[in-house]
Amino acid sequence: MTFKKFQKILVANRGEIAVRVIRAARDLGIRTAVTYSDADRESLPVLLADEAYRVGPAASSESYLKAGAIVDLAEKIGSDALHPGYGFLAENAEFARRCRQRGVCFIGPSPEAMSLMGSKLESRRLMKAAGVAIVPGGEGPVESAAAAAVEAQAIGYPVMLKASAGGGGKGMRLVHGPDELASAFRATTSEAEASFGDASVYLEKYIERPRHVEVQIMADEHGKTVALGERECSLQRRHQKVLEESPSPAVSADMRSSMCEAAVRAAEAVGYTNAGTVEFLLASDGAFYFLEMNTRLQVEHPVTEMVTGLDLVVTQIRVAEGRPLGAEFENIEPRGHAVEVRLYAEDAFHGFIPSPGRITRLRLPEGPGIRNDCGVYEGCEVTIHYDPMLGKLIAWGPDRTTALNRLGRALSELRIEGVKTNVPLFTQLLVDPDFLAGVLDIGMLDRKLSSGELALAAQSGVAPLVAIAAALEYAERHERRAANVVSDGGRQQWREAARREAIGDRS
Amino acid sequence: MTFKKFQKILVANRGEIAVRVIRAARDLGIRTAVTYSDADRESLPVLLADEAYRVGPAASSESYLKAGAIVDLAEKIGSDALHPGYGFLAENAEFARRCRQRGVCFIGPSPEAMSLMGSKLESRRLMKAAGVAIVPGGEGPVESAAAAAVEAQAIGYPVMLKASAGGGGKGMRLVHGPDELASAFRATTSEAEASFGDASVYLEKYIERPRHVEVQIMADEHGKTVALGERECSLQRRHQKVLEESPSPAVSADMRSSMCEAAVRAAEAVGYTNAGTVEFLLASDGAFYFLEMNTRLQVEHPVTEMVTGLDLVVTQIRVAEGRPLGAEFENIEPRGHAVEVRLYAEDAFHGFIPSPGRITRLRLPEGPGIRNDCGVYEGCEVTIHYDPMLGKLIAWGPDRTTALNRLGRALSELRIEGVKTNVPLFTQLLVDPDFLAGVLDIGMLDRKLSSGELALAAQSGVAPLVAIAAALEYAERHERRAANVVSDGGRQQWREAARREAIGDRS
Amino acid sequence: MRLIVRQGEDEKQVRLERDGNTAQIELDGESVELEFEPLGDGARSILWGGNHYEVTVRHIRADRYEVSGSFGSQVVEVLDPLTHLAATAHDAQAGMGTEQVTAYMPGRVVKVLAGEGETVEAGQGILVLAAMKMENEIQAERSGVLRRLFVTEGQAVEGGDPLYELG
Amino acid sequence: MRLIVRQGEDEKQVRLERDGNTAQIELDGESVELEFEPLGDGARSILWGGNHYEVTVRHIRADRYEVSGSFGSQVVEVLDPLTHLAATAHDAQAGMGTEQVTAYMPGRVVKVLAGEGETVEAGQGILVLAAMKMENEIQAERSGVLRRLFVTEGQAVEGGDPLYELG
Repeated sequence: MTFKKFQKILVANRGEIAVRVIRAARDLGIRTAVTYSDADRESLPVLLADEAYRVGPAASSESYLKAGAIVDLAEKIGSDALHPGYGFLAENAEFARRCRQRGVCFIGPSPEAMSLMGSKLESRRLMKAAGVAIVPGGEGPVESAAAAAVEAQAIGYPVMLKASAGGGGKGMRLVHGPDELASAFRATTSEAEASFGDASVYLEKYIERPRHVEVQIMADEHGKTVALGERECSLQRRHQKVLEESPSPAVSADMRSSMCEAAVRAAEAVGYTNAGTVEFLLASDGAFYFLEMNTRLQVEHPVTEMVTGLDLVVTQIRVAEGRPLGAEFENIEPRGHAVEVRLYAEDAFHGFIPSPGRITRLRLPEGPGIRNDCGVYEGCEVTIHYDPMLGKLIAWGPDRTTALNRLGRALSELRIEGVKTNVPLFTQLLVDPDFLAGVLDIGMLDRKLSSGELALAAQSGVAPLVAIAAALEYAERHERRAANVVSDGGRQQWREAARREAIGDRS
Repeated sequence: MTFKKFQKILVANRGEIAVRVIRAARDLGIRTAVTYSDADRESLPVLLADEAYRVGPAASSESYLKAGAIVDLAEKIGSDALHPGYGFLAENAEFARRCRQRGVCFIGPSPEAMSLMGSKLESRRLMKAAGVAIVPGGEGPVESAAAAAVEAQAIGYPVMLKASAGGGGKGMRLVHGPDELASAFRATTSEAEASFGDASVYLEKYIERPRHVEVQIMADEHGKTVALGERECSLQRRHQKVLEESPSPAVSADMRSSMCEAAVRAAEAVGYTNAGTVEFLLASDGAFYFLEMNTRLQVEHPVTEMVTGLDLVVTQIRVAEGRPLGAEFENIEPRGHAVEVRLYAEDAFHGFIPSPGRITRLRLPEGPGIRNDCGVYEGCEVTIHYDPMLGKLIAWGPDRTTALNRLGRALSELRIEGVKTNVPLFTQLLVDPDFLAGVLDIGMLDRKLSSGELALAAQSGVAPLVAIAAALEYAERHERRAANVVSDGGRQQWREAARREAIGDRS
Repeated sequence: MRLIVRQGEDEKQVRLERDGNTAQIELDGESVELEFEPLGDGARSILWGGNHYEVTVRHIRADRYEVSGSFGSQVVEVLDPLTHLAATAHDAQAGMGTEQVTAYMPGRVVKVLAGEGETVEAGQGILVLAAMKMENEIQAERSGVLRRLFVTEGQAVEGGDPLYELG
Repeated sequence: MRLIVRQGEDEKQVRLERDGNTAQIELDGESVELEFEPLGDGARSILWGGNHYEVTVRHIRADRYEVSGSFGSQVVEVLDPLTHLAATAHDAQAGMGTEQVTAYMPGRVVKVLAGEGETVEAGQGILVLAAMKMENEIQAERSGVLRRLFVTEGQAVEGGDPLYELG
């Protein structure tokens, strides 16, 4: 067989994922071009790429989401392939279709598979047909308390009664047993009528404190689909993952093989190709239910790479070139344990308020078992225009304890100044007994944050150091000022201006 | 069994190896203290350690080699163990003995094993007795051409005639066969007499273009010794390793198991404990000969860590605490391939002249398969007082080609400014066909450098860019100057002074 | 040099005598000697009885300094005793110190959670600002009285615009 | 602005018109347009026909600039045509340009390999300096005549001390 060999890949993204794709392409000797908005002219992907092209002003709707302009660019600069990263246009089937029409290979699944998996209803139907378990219930509205009782008996208590027009946690009621059902039905329907002007409700099995566990799959264009093990992503804040690990502390070898098998079946059901992720809700009794399939590279893909030794982005490119998955994709056994934290410019203990600004100091942790997938550099600006993720820090160890120890050590080495970060949150997590024991569920982080169980450590120990350091700076500052006043009048301003310029503050 | 649990380790070293030990100790939750000389007050190990203590002025003889003062310090600050790193006091048996006497655990082998392996003659004798092959010959002076002929016949041609008092490549002569022997004997003895005032010569088997391959061993204090595979260290400049990899491209599985077996026998012959390295010369016919044993951690230990998943420094500490080697030390199979380059502040293509100075910019490469064991940070000074090694860059891949591709990519990402480095040498090596084919020997690098086969790439391609960049800086500089002259007279000097200060130039 | 360092509710008396890179410090009556080395851009390597700390101090404005290290970052006030006396007198006069809080970044006020004159606790939400594609609750840094609200629901703000004044 | 850039033996004519962060450049007659962005400390991100280059330029002394990037680093001279004319005239007078080479670092001269007046090739060893625990051969950067030797064998030198003059 002969295959395509890409000459140039357009990376239609920004931040750490653009950097990640550039690295993979360069490892393969493929030239890279990257898109940038006005806000990203000085960003790390631009510095690392071979070529860089402006696609518009800061607003993503005017730049990174400009599907037409981006396809035009890809064609104009002669790139034979395009990598969408994640977010932006990555799950836009229409965009993938336009790439294909213009002869630019979209590195990802076919637009057809993306569309099928993009529809929540359609994918549930397909999964059911393929024999992949979905959360029981939700077939349609229940007309009466009596009908509800029959259906609830079928799916088994506890169940949730949900307003059809509801969402975001509103208009739902937990029912523990048959005796609660009638009154709950009345309350939910009247509430639904009052809140949404639509009294219809449906039933779904209630899964208590579930985990979010997902399986990475990879499929070539020759009919081979493999599962690369699972990732535990239960640590979420407002439904956003903040820490991921592989393998999951809750998944046994048996459970892994049945989850992986289900994930492969899910992918095969839509003729899926390239990298994808099948997300499951894992109940405490070991049952797992299909949630959705993400038809793209996942933020947390590095933890899978660390335990399998594979390069998923390189594989995405190879598969898009038409190559079959090789022998290294047979009998994959995870080796050791990997954990990733997402580093955000935000004040984690003050409502996660974003903290834009210039990074005045950046010293990444290094050494054995540490990987940095970072999208920023010292001196660059974290702007207000995009998600404030700075990058990801990944730690590997032969076992979970070693991986977590290394993560803790790495966080203590990491220096980021100029913006606040969520590092203090991870530092606290690393001493949380539930987290250390691997007892997680998707509501745990929000619960612990609102109960104050996870809170900024009292730092009375460092108070004297902080006071002394501030006093030292004050003293030096006043001495410098005095010296300047004596020797040269107002030149201190020049010093300050030049200093700001030298550290790259061009605001 | 209960074991010691170290509370505080004194790291009696500097640079990247001190950083490496600090990281391992912190991964284990052990407090670290580090020694520093006046020249290293601002060094990375001081910044990363929990405690730091001055041991003297810049000269190592007055600081890092002050065995007495260092043992006193260890005792005074209550550190129950000391890690010597490599170099300085690491192979000083007397120092290890003093540590033991003072109740400070020396993390390394016993002083007795160090002494035995420290003597070239004694270790050769012991290895011979233990059945480990040594380079044949060298038993003692040969008295006449006739006696030489008998011995040469016994060890097999080609042989080297060497002046007993010679060294460093002087006073030796290669003899291909019996017909050359008599005249070579006359020439070497008279040359030896003339050069060294000592006519005595001895015979040794000549090994043509040998490789330097070494085996990492680890031995606990309960009688278990294991070999952790080999490292290929043939790329040397003036007998100093510059690039190492594991596994060796020349070592088959069979050869590996016999080399590992010989290394274990060597270690057991001296009752060795803790980490050690048995160095072999590997002939092109697959025969290998014991060279020497290094009774300490080796600079290039990370390549072994990358392919075994073990942490050798953590293991050193665990073994020193008296713990037995666990199950993870059974049946070790290398996974993938790792390569390390030693980054030096030197001008590799101008006689390897050291390049001290302040590091004005440092951006380390990151991403999948990359590990940095770096001893410097942006803003710190590379002084003239010590070996100009900045750190090590290690790349791992599932196979040698991937590891080398990643290394090349990483080198292209790496930014070190303010000092010259040997990066351009590695960039050239990565396109050398012999290196890429894994055809190496210990003389190869010096040969290719002196023949010009490895030389700074002609950079005519970048000439226009360089010219334009310089012109841009010139133009901006002159505009700035003009603006300042107009607005405020001589204040430009202030700007310059403040800029220098802001970038940390306090010279 | 005598100084007063305020850390939240806490106030420390610091006496400082520098000699090159060493300093004799009296902190609330306790004597301390330390050695420090500037690392550029406000960073310092501090050795204090063998223990090492790397700390960066940045002057923010007026008496305020931000101190960051492996523990995160804290904002403190450094005052000379004279200024401090004046400030205390002023505070006494005004009832207590007031502080104006400004917007971190441009955004839109989607909700106001507290009213003028209301007594608020540290950590209590004052308003919700939508910025960087997220809704962010702006919380009171300390307890006090919400003296003024400069914004109303729906209002767009620029970074640096005053939001409220806490007394 | 018209400039002359010397890179070793090569000499380029550069004409430069800047407008904000873009520049129109004529290089030896060829026209080029590029866009650049300062990154602080002499570093620039340069976009030239889509291709991206990150280049740092530092002024060393007088007309000399060190340009570094992923290709390593090079030292070039930037002259305005007037200075250049004067320099050429001076060179013509002196026979050719001379250059004084100084010690990179403190050390001891352990061997002198070439004599005054000797014609040397680029890369030829001039002397051996022991420093940083190694013997370093100091080689001629270009071919020329060794006009003066300022040191003798065994002499200790400080960083910056003149070693020899190449004409």
